[in-house]
Amino acid sequence: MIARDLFLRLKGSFSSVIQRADLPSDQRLFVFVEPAALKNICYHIFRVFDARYVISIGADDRPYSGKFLVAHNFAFDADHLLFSVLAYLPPEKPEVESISEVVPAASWAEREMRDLVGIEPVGHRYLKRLVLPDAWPEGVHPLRKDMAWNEVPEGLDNSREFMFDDPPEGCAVVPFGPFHPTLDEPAHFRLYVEGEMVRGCEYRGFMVHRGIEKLAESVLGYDDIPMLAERICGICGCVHNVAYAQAVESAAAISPPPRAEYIRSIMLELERLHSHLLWVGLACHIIGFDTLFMHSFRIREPIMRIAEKISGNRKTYSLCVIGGVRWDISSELKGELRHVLDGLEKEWKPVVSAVTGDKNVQARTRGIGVANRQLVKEVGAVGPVARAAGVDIDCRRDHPYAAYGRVEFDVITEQGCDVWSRLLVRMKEVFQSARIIRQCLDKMEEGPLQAAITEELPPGRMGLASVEAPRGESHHFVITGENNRPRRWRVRAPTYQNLQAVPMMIKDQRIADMTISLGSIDPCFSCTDRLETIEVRSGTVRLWTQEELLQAARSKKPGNSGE
Amino acid sequence: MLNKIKEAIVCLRPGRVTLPYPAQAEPVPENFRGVPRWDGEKCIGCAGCANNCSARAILVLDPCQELRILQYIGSRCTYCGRCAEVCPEKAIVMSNEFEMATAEASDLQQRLDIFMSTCQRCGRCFKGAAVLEGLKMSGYRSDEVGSGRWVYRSRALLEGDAVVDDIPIELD
Amino acid sequence: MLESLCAQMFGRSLWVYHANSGGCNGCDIEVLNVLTPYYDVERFGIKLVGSPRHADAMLCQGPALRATADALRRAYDAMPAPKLVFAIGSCACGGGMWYDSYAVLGPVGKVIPVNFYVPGCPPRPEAIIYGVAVAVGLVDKKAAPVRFKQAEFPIPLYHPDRLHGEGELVIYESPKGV
Amino acid sequence: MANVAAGLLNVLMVLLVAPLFQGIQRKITARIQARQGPPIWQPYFDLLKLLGKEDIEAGTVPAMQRFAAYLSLAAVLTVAFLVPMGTAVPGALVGDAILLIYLLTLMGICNLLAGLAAGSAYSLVGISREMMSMVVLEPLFAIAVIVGALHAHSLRLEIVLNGSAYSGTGVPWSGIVMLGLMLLSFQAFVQRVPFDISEAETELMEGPLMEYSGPKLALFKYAQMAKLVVYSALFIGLFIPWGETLHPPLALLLFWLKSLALVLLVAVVAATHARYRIDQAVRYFAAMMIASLGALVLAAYGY
Repeated sequence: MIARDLFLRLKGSFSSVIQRADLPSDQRLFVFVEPAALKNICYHIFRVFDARYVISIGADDRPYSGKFLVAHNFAFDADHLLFSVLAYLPPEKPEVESISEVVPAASWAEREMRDLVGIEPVGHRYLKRLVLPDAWPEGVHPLRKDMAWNEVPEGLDNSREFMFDDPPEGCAVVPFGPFHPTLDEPAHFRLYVEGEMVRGCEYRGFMVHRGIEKLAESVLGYDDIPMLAERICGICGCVHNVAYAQAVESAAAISPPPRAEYIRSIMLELERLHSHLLWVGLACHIIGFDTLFMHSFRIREPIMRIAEKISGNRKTYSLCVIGGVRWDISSELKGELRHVLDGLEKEWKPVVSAVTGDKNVQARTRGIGVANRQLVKEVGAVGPVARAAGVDIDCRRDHPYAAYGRVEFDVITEQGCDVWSRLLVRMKEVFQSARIIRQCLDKMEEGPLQAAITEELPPGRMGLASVEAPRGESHHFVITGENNRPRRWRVRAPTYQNLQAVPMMIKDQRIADMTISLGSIDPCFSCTDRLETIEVRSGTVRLWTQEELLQAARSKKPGNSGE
Repeated sequence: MLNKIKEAIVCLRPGRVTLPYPAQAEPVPENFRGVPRWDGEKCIGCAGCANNCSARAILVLDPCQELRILQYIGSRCTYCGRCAEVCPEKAIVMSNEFEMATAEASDLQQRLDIFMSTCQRCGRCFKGAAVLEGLKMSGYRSDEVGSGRWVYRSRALLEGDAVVDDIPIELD
Repeated sequence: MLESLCAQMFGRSLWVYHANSGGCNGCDIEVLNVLTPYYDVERFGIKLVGSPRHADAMLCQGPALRATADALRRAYDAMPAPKLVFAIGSCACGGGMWYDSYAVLGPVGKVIPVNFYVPGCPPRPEAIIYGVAVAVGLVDKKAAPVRFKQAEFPIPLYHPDRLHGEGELVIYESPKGV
Repeated sequence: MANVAAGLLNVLMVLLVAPLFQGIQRKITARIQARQGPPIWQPYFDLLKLLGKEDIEAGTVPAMQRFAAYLSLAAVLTVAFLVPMGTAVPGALVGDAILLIYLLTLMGICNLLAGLAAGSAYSLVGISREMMSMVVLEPLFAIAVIVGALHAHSLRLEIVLNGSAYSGTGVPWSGIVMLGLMLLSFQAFVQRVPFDISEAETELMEGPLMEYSGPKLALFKYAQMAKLVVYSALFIGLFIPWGETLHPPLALLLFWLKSLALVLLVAVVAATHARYRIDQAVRYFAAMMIASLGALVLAAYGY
């Protein structure tokens, strides 16, 4: 009923501009509106209804409807609703009013849309290229349907240097990356430093683009894409694997059998366990505490082993196909898994109590990398970053999927907003994950692993799925298509939003804290950069000052759409 | 100070856990997905594995009606196990081999020359068990074995020329 | 004498630098894993170093992307000779799933010379150790190409020139009703 | 002559034993981390391998880089020549405590030179940190020596480095205070976690040494290893000199056992701590320095 209520409320204010609404279920709502009204409606949803911004998507829909499509996704966490506002844009002039003024978190997504699909966000305050390189010729947009996945446009000049902004006065520039011992993946930060203090930074990321979405839209089939999705990220791969499958399932109204759902939950939690232990280890490595790094990897090892026994690989489980899972958990493995969990809890408890009492670790993490509630709301940060700021969101509870609706667990929150709180959140979530797995093992019933799919999936349907990755919400948006593959598949990894908070987190802190602050969001550049572009550079992170944030939050109503 | 001592005790408790590998190897889990191995006798050359390979690591070359060459480019295989899963004859098994380190990438390749007896139609049909595994291409294929490339052709193209060189994707 | 001793020590004290040129992280954390208690490659003298100048071997993960190829080449050039390059994982060895995507140049071998390939997605820590063991000569490689023929074929192989020829040419018919 | 022989013996012993101590440290660290760890001879292998590698001179001032590399080892070895190591006190002929303090500072300056000559951004951040910690650390050690000298009423090395900190009349309060302070900051002198701030692998990629490769890196690494031994010897000389009067082989053995114990302590502390930030470290040292000034005042009044 929530979806219907919300739609009626929206209709009350905007009845004249709403063209159509789809309510495929109680947890999903798609509203098609006039493009001119988008900004106003988004403002209303974000500020008045207090929704959480998820992502904006641009799609080239010309071969099907003759138009471009733009979508802004929001989540109503308390009401278990994922909500998408869509508008069709004319093919000859794909322009849409930017919403980044009212929803700061949309800044990156709109710039990405401009680069890749060529939809111009009019009125965006910082229209520097985000994902495409400076060398990329104007007017070539790789995500348009008339570009092939392996096509390299003419006029590409690889030798051109990045166009960095000028550093502020009196600041030296310290490059950080692309290869740096604390960065597992390439990413490049230019830190503006005054002595030891960081005064700002410019981020040139998107170096891990491998063309994933484009491959999915043009080469692979529905059942191959889960394997591709899994390799978006080596740590939270299973999350993308499940999220993609669920997005397609929600679009095509397929419901996987219960046993498959339990197995999905179990594997997702196993992944969370290994990811959190890994993170604690890496965070300790960053602050020079190698012993704890070694021990959390030691404690993590049995989890990798049991995952290998279940799925055949330590990390890439290759778990899902559309409508179910590929691997079963036999009763022997169940027992073994329980045993592993017991051992894990027994070993992890003393570590947690030792670390929480450790003044030395606290000295390096308390009050560092602060992301408060307001910043979290403005940039749409998710996962432990949000929960460490006291924002009580968790997709497993808010948008139940797989078997999470059938198990009990606590959502861990902390109030400190700093690296220390994030450390605590992750350390405690380990126990919750173990708890979830135990319940799943108990409740799992016999049954088939895959739903029978008897006919091809209907094209043109839309599906949304949010899955709680160890780093936060992973959001997948799918439009089903012809030829056994989706028309458009958009992945928003949690780091995509969390990374936008980093410049604020490291501002006016010491260089030494930069690495742990960045590390504390558990950055996963390969997730964030999954897109389909060639080298991508010179995305500057817009530094939102506190005043600007406040101003944006309180700003008067945005310009009327009629103006 | 006390805390540090406590930590040291926590650290010392588990003792030494280092495994003796490579001097002595632990058994590999049964369903570990190692290198896929083709049973050349069983293979019927339907190329379902190639059609469902997300890394496009299995190339198909049809030099003539009676011969089909399957070339497995092991260096980019992602060991997802889909080929073994979709194979109608169960001619592919995910073996337990993982010690594949080598100085030559060509050591990782497997090649299968399959004798294709002809049926009334093209004799190269693969119909997956599930709808979503369906055919992306049928008939003759000529992937570029030399350069390791998988040549994508849409159905529309296949209906025109049977054998085509590298033709850029036509969007449909 | 000293020189030969120094050369001998190369295999017993391999300092590695890990460079992810655009992979998914999976191989990265398996590489980290081989440093940790269960696998502990430090017992072979292998140590992770932060600067390519200190390194003897580079562990490459991920395909060579257009965006990172330059950085990869620079890191390789910064290493003092003698140096080894290990391609770890399917992306580094063969380009992975995205080998022909326009964002990707291909396997790292296209940018820098690769000495050893360790396939896997990601390779198990044991497989990585095995790769190093092969490199330093502790064990022999097991991988070998496989070729299987169901029958000997007397049929002349198809050649594009003959496509429109006559005589012994095999006739190609376009499949109908696909 | 015997003095010179003893000094040469010291230098030889330091060169021989320093990598072994490093190896033991790595083994101990591995034990705490629940793993097998490298062979105890690993540091020798490392040094030999580095000697056989290509030497890339990529810094801004190659000549200075070369100079810094040689100087760093030379400075450490000179100190080793002067410090008693279970044998007859060698340095009496050539220098006194003031020279010692200078030489110790020179060891730090080598690192600064090395970073400056390399000239990369990380090296520069590294040396700025090194300088900050030197500013507070060097005086600390100097005060420890001066406290001893005040007690002993002499600057002669063989007297200062023979438990002079306790040589006053009555309970040597200042000596005990200095012992505590030096124990608490010993990690910093030998540049181990939690005070390896200027080299912080995960932040600065080994800071000043980032641009060095091959033989030059070997020299720096060797100097670092030797530094640990030399500082242990200094510490033992100042604060735990007992047993020097034993029969020479026994005294020698006792000395190396004592330094081994110190090395083990360093390894354990390094393994159980996280790295401090430079400002935290400087604040910590500043507190130490104030306390040490108190000790100095005490010593001046003969306590």
